[in-house]
Amino acid sequence: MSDKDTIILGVIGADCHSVGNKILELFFTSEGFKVVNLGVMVSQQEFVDTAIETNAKAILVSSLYGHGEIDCQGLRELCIEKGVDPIILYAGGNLVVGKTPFSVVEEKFKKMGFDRVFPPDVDLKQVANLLRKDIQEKFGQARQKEEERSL
Amino acid sequence: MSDKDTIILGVIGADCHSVGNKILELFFTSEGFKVVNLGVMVSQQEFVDTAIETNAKAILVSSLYGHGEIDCQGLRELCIEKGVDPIILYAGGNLVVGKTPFSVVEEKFKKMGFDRVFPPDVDLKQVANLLRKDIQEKFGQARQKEEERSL
Amino acid sequence: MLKNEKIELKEFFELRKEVLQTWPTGQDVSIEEGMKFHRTIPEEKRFAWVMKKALQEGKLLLQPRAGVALIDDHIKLLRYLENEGQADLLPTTIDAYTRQNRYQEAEKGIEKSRQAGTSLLNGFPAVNYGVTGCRRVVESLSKPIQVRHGTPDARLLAEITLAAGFTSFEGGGISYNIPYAKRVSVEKSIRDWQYVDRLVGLYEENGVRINREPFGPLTGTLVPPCLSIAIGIIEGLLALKQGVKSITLGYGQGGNIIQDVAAIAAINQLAEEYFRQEEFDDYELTTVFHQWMGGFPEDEAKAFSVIALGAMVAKFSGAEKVIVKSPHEAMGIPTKEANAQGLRASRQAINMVEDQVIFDSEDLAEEVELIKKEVHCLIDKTYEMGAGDLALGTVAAFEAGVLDVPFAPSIYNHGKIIPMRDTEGFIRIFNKGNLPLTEEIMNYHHQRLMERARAEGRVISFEMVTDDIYAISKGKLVGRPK
Amino acid sequence: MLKNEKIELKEFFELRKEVLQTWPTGQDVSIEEGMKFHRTIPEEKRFAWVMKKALQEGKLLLQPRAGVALIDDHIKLLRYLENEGQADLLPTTIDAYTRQNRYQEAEKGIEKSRQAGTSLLNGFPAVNYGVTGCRRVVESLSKPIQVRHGTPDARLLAEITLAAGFTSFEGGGISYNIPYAKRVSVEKSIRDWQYVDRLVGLYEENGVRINREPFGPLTGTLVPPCLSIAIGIIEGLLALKQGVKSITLGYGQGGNIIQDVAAIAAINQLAEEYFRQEEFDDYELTTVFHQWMGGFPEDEAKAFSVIALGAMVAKFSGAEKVIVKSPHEAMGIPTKEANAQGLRASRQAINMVEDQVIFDSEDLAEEVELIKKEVHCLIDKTYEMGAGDLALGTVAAFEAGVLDVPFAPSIYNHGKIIPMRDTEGFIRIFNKGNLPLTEEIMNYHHQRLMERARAEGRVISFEMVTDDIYAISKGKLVGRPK
Ligand code: B12
Ligand code: B12
Repeated sequence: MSDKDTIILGVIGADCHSVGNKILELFFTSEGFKVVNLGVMVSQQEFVDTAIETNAKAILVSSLYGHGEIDCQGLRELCIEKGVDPIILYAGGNLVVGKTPFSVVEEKFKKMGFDRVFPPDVDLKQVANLLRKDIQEKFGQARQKEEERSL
Repeated sequence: MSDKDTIILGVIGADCHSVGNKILELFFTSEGFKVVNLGVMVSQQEFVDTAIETNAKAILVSSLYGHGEIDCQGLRELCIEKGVDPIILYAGGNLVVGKTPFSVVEEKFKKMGFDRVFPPDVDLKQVANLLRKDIQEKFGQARQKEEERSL
Repeated sequence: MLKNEKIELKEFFELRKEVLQTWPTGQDVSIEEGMKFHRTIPEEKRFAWVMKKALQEGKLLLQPRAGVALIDDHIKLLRYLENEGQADLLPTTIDAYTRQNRYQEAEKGIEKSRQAGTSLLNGFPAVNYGVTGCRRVVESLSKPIQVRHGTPDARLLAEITLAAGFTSFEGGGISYNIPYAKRVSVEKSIRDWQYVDRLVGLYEENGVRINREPFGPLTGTLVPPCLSIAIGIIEGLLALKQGVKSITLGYGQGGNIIQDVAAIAAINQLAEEYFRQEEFDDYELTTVFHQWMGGFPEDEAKAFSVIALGAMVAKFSGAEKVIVKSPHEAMGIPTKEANAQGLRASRQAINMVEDQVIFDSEDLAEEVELIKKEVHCLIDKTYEMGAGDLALGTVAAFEAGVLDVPFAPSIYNHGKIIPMRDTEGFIRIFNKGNLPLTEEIMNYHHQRLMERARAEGRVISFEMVTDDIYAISKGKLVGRPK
Repeated sequence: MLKNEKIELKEFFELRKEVLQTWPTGQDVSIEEGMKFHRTIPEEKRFAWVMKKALQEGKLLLQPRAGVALIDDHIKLLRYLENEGQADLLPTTIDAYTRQNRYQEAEKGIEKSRQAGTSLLNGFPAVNYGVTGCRRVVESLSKPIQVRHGTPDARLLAEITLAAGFTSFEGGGISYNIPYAKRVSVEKSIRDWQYVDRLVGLYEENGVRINREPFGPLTGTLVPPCLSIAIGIIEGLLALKQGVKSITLGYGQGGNIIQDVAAIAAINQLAEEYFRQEEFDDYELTTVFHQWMGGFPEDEAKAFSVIALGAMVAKFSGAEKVIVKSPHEAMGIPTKEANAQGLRASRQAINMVEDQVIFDSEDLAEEVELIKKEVHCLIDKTYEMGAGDLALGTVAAFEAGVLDVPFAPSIYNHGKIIPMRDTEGFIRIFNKGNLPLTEEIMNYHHQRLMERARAEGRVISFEMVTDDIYAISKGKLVGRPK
């Protein structure tokens, strides 16, 4: 594979939790992705603009502080509006206010248009594998062509 | 009041928990009862025999170790059979196996013929007051006569 | 007559015939078959081996208490504790009828439990299930498993459970009588435990090592360390005499951290001293720390803190094993979930402190020396009273109140000593009854108790003891006046 | 220009006009009316008074965090914590939109919460509710109540909540910027916090004492004690300059018991030293210990142990206040029940150790000295960089990386230093970035870290840091390789 897949990381809204974000950057870089990390307090606009600029395959949104539900609404719509669809959208962290059964959280965020949703204690290795699989599935055609060219 | 009311204490069955029993003896003595303490591992027979001997007004059965449900069955019937009814029967401690809503425990033991049932963290002061009240109600007649005599 | 001597095999087998007749399942016990089975047990499932490994590696192993009436439920329970609870060692706690050899009532308990679909017994009635039933338990699990009970006469229980493949057996002639029984003489229970130890010795002589664990906490209530330790060492010596080689001495958390850490240090030093003095030298000695054995707070959040602190102190003490409580403790036999919660909370606390070196302070050395002096007084006098024979000495010592366990139910125990906490929460002795403690020692205890009395502005009284008994369950260590 | 000088009243009132215009509720704020109200507040409901009393009596007070979107629910929540939780001190935690002065979004959050019938905000939007709403909160409770937030520009929040009758205000120009914001310059946040402190000074000059509490834990993640302490003392000095008199310096539990106890001792000694050096002498200094501020275990049983150990160490440290976590910490804002559980577990742990004297060991003195040396390096250099002016010095220090908070989100922070645990769990510094620590100090840190590397058979690497960050939530203190 000649090019690494670009993915975007960031903590959405007014959220300042920076520790997990730094770890995610380290991790996905070590997993072979090209990571564009927007850090904390990232607006939907910033996510989408960066996706356009970098031709990213996925946006991994973090929300830890509880306002995820409010902050993430409309992100998928904005992606569609700006023409970066079908981009992969993942969400992870403490996505809602208060201890909530994960299935409830998952449903909420899937309804909002996220492809996958993860709890804070998710095994990151597994996420990387899913991400590779999802990229393969959604962008496989394009990918294959690229790979053929590079042969 | 010339005579102190006699009450019987004991831990029923094969139960060896002696600490609470020692405290109950100290407490009810200090509250002005004449306490006959049978200690631990007391059989139903022993309780009833002692009630006959001492002309006791109440039996306070403790059970801590979980077999209370098995050990206490039939005590009221034995009292009736041996003619010590209407004697007051109280039960207290960790009366059944496992953490159980107290209301469930209470119902079980009331069905068995106990007048009152207490959880382990009961305020003993309150028990003493209830006991005085119950004695007054059940044995009031007799009591009043005694008191008149002593005037 | 009672004597601290190894029981002759001939005598042992005569006794054995009677023992096996006390309940039908006794007929199925074969020591040979048992040994054969033991030889197939892998090392990691053998209690003695795992304890020794913990000692060598400086590890603290976690063990819960657990036992229910029905065999399948019991296996499910232990599996849960093994998996969800990550217990290192498993128990089988025996019900209270079996402990009193009331197998008929245990049978009734099994019946009623079957009908109710839930356990109405407070433990597993191993005798009623016999070797076959117990073997099923052993074979269903992958961690070492111990019989935990409280049985003055545990001969049949030992025969059955050891033949079934249990690799450790708790108890002793003092520690499973005085706190657990009312009318069993010390002479009788020591004799019956000599039998148990001789049985373990027999397995040992045939290459099967069974771990033995005297019950350290006694009544679990304000037990001064010297008493618990003296009794543990005496039971250890009696067991060694019968051929036991793997011994775990126990201690129940008292609540003052320094005293608790000092107690485990003192156990190790004193046991080595007395064991070697009697010329034993090929034993394996380990220690077990029991989380708070007195009344617990009813509130689960508070109970968790009692558990966490107990686990932490166990680790500081350097013990090889900790017996874990559950957040249901004050209320009743824990569900398997609550039991596993106790294990997980303990594990977390232990792991958070295991790399930390907190104790080498002077306070500790002082307290260790005090405990050692006290234990010397108690054990040396016990030897003296038996004219050198520890079994006889022990009987005489209880008779004279030279050994005396506070708050115990046994009529063979004086119950004269009055322990209470000093102002830092150390358990001290106010009234020594007939304990042979020196004036110097008692002066020290009284001085520390006077400090408390002054601090609380009240005279030393029995009320302090009552307050202390309730203290932890009411969220304090020292029972101060309101 | 920024300067560490008391803001002139004229300048203050000019600034104030602007501040009050930033949101409609600003119009209702009257400092006079606020002072009048404060004078009616009884002593036991005044933060400064209660903290001082705790100091005098050697008591440790418990305070939870709590805040929800709707005012009636917020009152219900705090009442529950006061009653069921037996909190000594109450909080009002502010939501994250308000912290960023995004009052419009907070308004939306209130709306949506009303619709949902549950709080969709992570705190109480005090600005949106204005003085009247906040006053209702204050009047509904009987314990002292503090504003806890994380707001770089908290001027309007302070105006409103202080006038409403809150008696304590958390934060500072560094500690509420660097860990909480991304693009706010240190110069701006210090200036805005000088305003807050000047406001508190104004109340003080009029006989109303407001307690101020710099936020000690910073990012809550492997923060070396010297950094947290240096920043706390700098914020304390900046506050004193504006007329603040009641100061509570904070520290977040690091995990090693000795280091944690030493840190609180060092705070007290160092603060006295620097405060007096700047010729302040009529302040009231107290300390607050935060239970573990990093990632928690998800399992509630394990979380309870983290809470219990934190509470215990808080007590050992001699702090006057402990901020309490809940068993829900890893999962989300706690329910009121979970929050009260955290309080009750903490209370139990504290009460069980409060009479015990554990620390006077040498390790402690050594660690206190080390921390003091480090803090001297940091603060003295900061003074130097500001040519004696601490406000200017602080800005320059962050610019140069002389002050540097690990894992912080702010672009005004270097983020170069690499902390990690040594083999006993002390937080040490592997890469000092531009911290002005002496070679001697760094040699010591490296030596301790080498011990760990050897013990783990691996070279010192960033992996260790990641392992350490996850450690507590995975049930360990030191992040060892598997
Ligand atoms: C100390 C203790 C022991 C000691 C007892 C020493 C002794 N000889 O006394 C030892 C270690 C020996 C022991 C053994 C066992 N114990 Co135990 N023990 C405890 C413990 C920790 C404290 C008991 C205590 O002394 N409390 C302090 C006193 C002051 O309180 P109290 O006993 O509750 O008594 C007060 C009240 O209950 C009330 N009260 C009692 N009776 C009555 C009666 C009336 C009428 C009234 C009004 C009030 C009242 O007033 C008393 C004074 O305040 C409790 C758990 C707990 N409470 O934390 C378990 C507990 C009682 N034990 C229990 C069990 C099961 C056992 C064993 C069977 C072993 C096992 N399977 O784990 C054996 C019993 C063997 C036997 N034959 O009885 C269970 C009972 C379970 C249940 N009911 O579901 C408990 C609840 C622990 C648990 N959660 O598993 N135990
Ligand atoms: C440290 C901390 C802080 C520090 C943060 C410092 C900093 N700048 O980073 C401070 C003290 C400043 C802080 C502040 C606040 N915090 Co905070 N904080 C925490 C805490 C204790 C640990 C977070 C952490 O660093 N964990 C370690 C890292 C490695 O884990 P992580 O952040 O969870 O990230 C991992 C996973 O979530 C996952 N992940 C994250 N994103 C994504 C995305 C994808 C796609 C995937 C696959 C995975 C993934 O992978 C990451 C790496 O392993 C948590 C509780 C906890 N977890 O124990 C609360 C917590 C996150 N905070 C919380 C809150 C509410 C706040 C505040 C609003 C204050 C308040 N009301 O209490 C403010 C926020 C202000 C703001 N503007 O954001 C709440 C959120 C509540 C909720 N969701 O219901 C929590 C859960 C605590 C609680 N139970 O109340 N906090």
